Amino acid sequence: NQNTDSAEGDKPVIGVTMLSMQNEFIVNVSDEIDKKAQEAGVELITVDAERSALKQIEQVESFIAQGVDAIIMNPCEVEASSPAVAKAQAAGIPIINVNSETATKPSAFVGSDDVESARIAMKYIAERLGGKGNVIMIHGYMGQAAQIKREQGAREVLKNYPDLKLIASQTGEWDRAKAMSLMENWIQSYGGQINAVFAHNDEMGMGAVNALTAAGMKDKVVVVSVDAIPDALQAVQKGTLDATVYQNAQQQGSQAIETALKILNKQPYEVQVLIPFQLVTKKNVAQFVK
Amino acid sequence: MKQTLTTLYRQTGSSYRKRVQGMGTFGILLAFVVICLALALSTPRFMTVSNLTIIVTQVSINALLAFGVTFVIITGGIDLSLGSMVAVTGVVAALFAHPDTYPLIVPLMMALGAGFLMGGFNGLVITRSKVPPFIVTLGTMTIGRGLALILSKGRPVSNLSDTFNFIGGGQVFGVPFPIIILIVVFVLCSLLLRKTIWGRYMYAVGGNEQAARASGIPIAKIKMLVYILSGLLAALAGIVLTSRITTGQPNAGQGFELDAIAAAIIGGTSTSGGSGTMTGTLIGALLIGVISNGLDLLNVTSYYQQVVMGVIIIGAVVLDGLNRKK
Amino acid sequence: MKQTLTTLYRQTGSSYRKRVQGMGTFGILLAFVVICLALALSTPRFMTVSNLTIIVTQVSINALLAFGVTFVIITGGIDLSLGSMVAVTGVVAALFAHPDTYPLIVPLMMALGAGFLMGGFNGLVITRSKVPPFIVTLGTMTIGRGLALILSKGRPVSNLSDTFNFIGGGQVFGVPFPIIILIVVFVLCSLLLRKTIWGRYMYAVGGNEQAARASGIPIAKIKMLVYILSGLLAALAGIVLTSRITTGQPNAGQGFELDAIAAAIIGGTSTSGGSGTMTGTLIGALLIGVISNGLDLLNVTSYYQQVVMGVIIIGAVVLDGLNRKK
Amino acid sequence: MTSSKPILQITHLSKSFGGIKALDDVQLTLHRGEVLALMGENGAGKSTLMKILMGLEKADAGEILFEGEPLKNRDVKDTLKKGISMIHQELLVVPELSVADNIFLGRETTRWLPGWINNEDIYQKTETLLGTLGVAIDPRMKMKYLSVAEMQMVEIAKAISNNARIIIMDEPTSALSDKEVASLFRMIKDLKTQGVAIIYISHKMEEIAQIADTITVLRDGQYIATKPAAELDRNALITLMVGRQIDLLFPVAIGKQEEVLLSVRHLTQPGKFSDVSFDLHAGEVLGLAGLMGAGRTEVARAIFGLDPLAGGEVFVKGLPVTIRSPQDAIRYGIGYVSEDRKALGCIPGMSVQHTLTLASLKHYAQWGFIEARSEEGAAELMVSELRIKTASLQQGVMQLIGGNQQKVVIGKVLLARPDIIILDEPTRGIDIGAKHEIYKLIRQLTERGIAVLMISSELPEITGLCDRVLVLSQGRQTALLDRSEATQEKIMAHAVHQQR
Ligand SMILES: Nc1ncnc2c1ncn2[C@@H]1O[C@H](COP(=O)(O)OP(=O)(O)OP(=O)(O)O)[C@@H](O)[C@H]1O
Ligand SMILES: Nc1ncnc2c1ncn2[C@@H]1O[C@H](COP(=O)(O)OP(=O)(O)OP(=O)(O)O)[C@@H](O)[C@H]1O
Ligand SMILES: [Mg+2]
Ligand SMILES: [Mg+2]
Repeated sequence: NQNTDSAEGDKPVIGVTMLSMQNEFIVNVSDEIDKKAQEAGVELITVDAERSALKQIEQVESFIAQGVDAIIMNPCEVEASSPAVAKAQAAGIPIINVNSETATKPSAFVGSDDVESARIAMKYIAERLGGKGNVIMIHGYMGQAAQIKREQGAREVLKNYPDLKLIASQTGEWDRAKAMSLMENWIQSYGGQINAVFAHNDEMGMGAVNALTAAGMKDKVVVVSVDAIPDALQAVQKGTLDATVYQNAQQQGSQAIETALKILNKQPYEVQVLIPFQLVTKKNVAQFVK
Repeated sequence: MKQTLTTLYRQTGSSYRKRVQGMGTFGILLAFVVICLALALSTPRFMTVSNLTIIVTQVSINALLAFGVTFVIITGGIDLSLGSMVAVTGVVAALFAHPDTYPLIVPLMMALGAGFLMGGFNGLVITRSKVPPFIVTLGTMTIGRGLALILSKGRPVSNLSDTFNFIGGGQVFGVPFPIIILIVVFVLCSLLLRKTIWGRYMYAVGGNEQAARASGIPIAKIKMLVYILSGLLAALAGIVLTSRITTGQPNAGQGFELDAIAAAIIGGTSTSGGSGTMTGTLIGALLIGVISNGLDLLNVTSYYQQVVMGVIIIGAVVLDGLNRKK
Repeated sequence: MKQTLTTLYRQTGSSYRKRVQGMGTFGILLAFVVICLALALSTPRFMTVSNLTIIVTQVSINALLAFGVTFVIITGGIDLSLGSMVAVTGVVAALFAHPDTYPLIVPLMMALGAGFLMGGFNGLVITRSKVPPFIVTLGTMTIGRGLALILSKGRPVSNLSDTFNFIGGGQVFGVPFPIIILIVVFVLCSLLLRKTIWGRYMYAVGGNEQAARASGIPIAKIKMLVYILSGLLAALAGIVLTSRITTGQPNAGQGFELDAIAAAIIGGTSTSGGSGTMTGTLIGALLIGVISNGLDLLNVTSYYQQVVMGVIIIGAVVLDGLNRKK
Repeated sequence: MTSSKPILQITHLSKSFGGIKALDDVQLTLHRGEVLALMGENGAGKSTLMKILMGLEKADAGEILFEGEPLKNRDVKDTLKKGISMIHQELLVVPELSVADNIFLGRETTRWLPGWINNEDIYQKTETLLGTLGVAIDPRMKMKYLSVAEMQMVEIAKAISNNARIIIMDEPTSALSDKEVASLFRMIKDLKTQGVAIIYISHKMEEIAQIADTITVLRDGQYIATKPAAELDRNALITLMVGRQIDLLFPVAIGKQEEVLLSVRHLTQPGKFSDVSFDLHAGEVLGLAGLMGAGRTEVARAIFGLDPLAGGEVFVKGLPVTIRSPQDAIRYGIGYVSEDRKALGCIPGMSVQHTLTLASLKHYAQWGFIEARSEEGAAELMVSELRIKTASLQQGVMQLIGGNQQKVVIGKVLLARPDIIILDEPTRGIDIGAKHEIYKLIRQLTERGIAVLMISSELPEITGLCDRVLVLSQGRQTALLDRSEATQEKIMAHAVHQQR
């Protein structure tokens, strides 16, 4: 069925370009899109942009050339992925952004605001420390949209707590091993001064937890990260990770495909579907674990 | 006795010298054609004007870098800093390309200047010290990435003028502008390599540095030249990329160096230096582009795409090798 | 007749014994010591037992890969698939390392087996075809990444047994287990390279392949051997990494190949083959690790870290070169 | 001649490499139209002196006057421009470039745009140039497809095409056959009449006798003497070079034994040679003679398993064997010393000891582990047996000078304990003293019952040393001569036999 030509087949064809199929959260969104598309009898062409905005634009160009009926894009970058939106719109093909935004407004947006996730995480840290203490931040890959927005959110909150000091920050490149090494080195230089760690994603949060556990310091340091991947949820349940921020992959995936179908069927649809983040701590973790 | 020799001796048969020149790119061209045919038969969407145009546009950035690294590899060097140079020059161009600030020439010259400086730095360290090009350009790769982030303060530089964005996104008589840049640069690089003394000297330096030295060829100058060319072409790629994604991305271009080197080697440039052609490199870049496009068109699942991509690239070069042996 | 010959080949007492060997790594060792001293003077936290232990633990993965690629580079090859092999073998190990499923030996053997197969594939293609190692291993790099994603379905494989996690996280008499692995492997690799016929053959193959062939050395077997060794060491690195981060990550190990190659070259292994030592490579890996740790300790801003890192690496190798010239 | 002002005058020139004094207070005087032979053993410093003259190396002290003007602070390009060119001892060619490109490398003619090469002009000039030299090579052919002899002719053409006032020829004939040598000598005579001065370096005494006007001798980096060629006979010259008398050049043969160690029948490799058959007896030296390109090396390579055989049989000690690789050959007790020691003998970066033991490493190893004592012992034995002059066993093999390097390569083959040894041009480029030692060594080996197949382009060597001579011509076997009938004339007659 992969070879059915979009022009002649009566099934609608939707092109999907995802930020990175090496990221668990994105894979979950993509799986949900697949599942919902199958139920609705829609043909999907799913491609992986491998975190490159350029590649993403090229993929959208290719979708346009193939004459797909709609495009779902999980943008790599706010600005750099924008030309893809513009191109789709110029070609008269509806384009739905899922998970994150682009500067150029798409036909519809389904997702959450990354800045918000960091705000939630940092507020939790501030509360746990009573608004006073030393915080360390582990960044995602520098210059990427998610890193920039999560940093922005964290700094907004820090401004409200003058006694909460950011003593060090460094990139862990979204990677557990890198974050772990980074944390090990920080433990050497700051030792007991560290009160909390905010990591831009769970992978890095888990790396920090590993390093702190090995140094026997986990009890004294609060670690919070974003995404709520299964590993992180398990850690929250065990109490090693203090909190994570849940982003609803299922909702994002299913809403994206539903919005696309509504547009194709000329039904009314919401231009902005916001799916809220949720803080996951030991208290409420049970409802997220499957 | 000497006399008898001179009169009677004659040069023996010259059977082995049938190949005079220019057979080098034939094998990979064949592999390329085979792959194109296979794709054309598998999906009707492949052999359309619009799709082929898209492929060439997409290939242009990698091809520009591959041309630069072809010069470098011919002299026996390597340039791993290409990707970072793309990022730095792209950010520099973007910083000067906001609407209503400077005329178009300014961001272009600034980006090319940045590429010139980075390439010149590579060349200078390589010619002045005994440090292998691999390490020097690996160092520059890291330095460049840092510079791109410093210059952009870690954020994408957006809001670029329409004239600037035309470079990567515009069309002239229906032909995307990057394709025009690609063709012009290809012709210039080919001519430089094949028709000028500098091109000739590059082959000499990479083919036998001692022989080049004994012939009075300025080895250091030629090496400087190729790294600077590599820097300038990376700057051009950075400009096209930035204009195409309408943003200067400090994290752009990661891994571009490997793709570019792969294109050059697939196209027959030998890593040990002294041989290679721009035509080969262009075919190498097109080959990679066509495979990548074809796999998307055939809707091969992304994980399997990587497997198939790797297998086809190895297969194409094996085919090339078999063909050469005959 | 053999009798008369054996008299010719009889041993006599040793008279020549001048030590000219072992100067090769001196320069980079000096650079390494200088950097360590500079760091020790800049921050008191550097020269502590716990910090040095952490550095060596962190270095262990890169060092394991660098040992493997040192063998490969000595024979004149290159292995770009290291990072992908780390990912594949790590995922494979993780798949068999869930608690209460298989005994510890199973994930270990499966991972080493995967490394063996991938290295063997590299070796087979390289020895059977004319395709340059750069392209073959670049292809395997792509294929391996795809395989890791297919095997793990794109998701980290977590929930590993405590015995498995001991490999990367445990300690023996206060010494982290990765350090013990590092030391054992270093000693074995050194012995293999310096004391066995296979090590000698590797130098011969890389130094002059034609001469090695004429001396009756089985070139293809030696090349197979080095790529398989590289695969096995990558598997070991994959096991240590997976155990250290307690998950099998399909996207782990990206860019590891460049770090490993850098360590080998910084340590004096020549990219043109025929020279290099395991001690040099170890120092190269430690150098990179020390710089990275030092920059974190000094809390250098992340953008500048990259710039400083690049400058120091180039600088260290320049220093090495200056030292060698004298 | 001596009365005119010299075109070149070198005085008090010194040069050391690290601790080694390569040149110590050396002098040299050259006049217009003179052929000066620069003589000396391997490592005497001849090439170094010439490289300094070219500006490829810097002197530590001394002065060079070219037409009365001191040559200072210049690079190779300036030297070439001044009209001094050099044919280098080692072939310096760029394999991927064409013949014409190689000849005009660095001196390309341009047109239209700065740097734009005028290829037609270069090709045309090359064709004329090669024509006057009497070589038929396509100027457009890539250098890598040429035989070594052809490459050497191209290098000669390159030096001559510079309109040079002085041409340095550093062993220009090491890979040339007599035909090319003759045309080179004709060329030299032409150049002389045009007033060009030539510095000629060679280890071949016959050549020196033919063309040299004056002979300057160096020994161990020191200036020994300059004499008119006519005043020096062969023995006097050797005494100057070596510093002692060398008596009998070719040691006497003991005579072959009956046992046939190697016999080959109908060996064939299309395009290279066909139907080659011979027997090699224990204790004999069988010479393999022929012109350049006759296919001698190819026969040797095929027997040794370096190239595949298309047809024919090989028997070792009467048993049929199939040799697919050098490994097989070594196992059957065959050893091969290649004509190209750089390409096939030595491994750059390896020490003397490691090179010596490379082909026999398994003998010193247990479970793959090399026993250091036993390896070192073997290497030491070879160093003393073959009188290899080396600072230590750890000395790099590439740092050794000519004759000693060749001895190391022979030692490597010997340590694998072969019964049959194939020597391909074993004395190419090595000095008279070392040659003599290698001749003695060959005879020592045959006394031990080893069979030797020796390929040589130097006829005196073939007639002086061999028990029997097999002659190849264009890949076909044209004669098998006994020592008594093997005169130089007869061998040559068979070597050119069948030529169309
Ligand atoms: N680049 C170098 N580094 C160190 N030593 C050198 C170098 N070049 C030459 N030598 C040494 O200088 C001495 C003179 O060498 P040179 O090549 O000039 O001798 P030659 O007379 O040309 O010998 P041959 O007849 O073998 O060509 C030798 O001992 C040689 O090992
Ligand atoms: N690189 C090459 N490729 C193909 N054929 C070659 C090559 N070099 C030489 N030949 C051919 O192979 C044949 C034998 O060459 P070669 O000169 O080695 O013979 P030879 O008898 O061993 O001479 P010598 O030992 O004096 O060099 C000739 O016909 C020659 O033209
Ligand atoms: Mg010499
Ligand atoms: Mg020969």
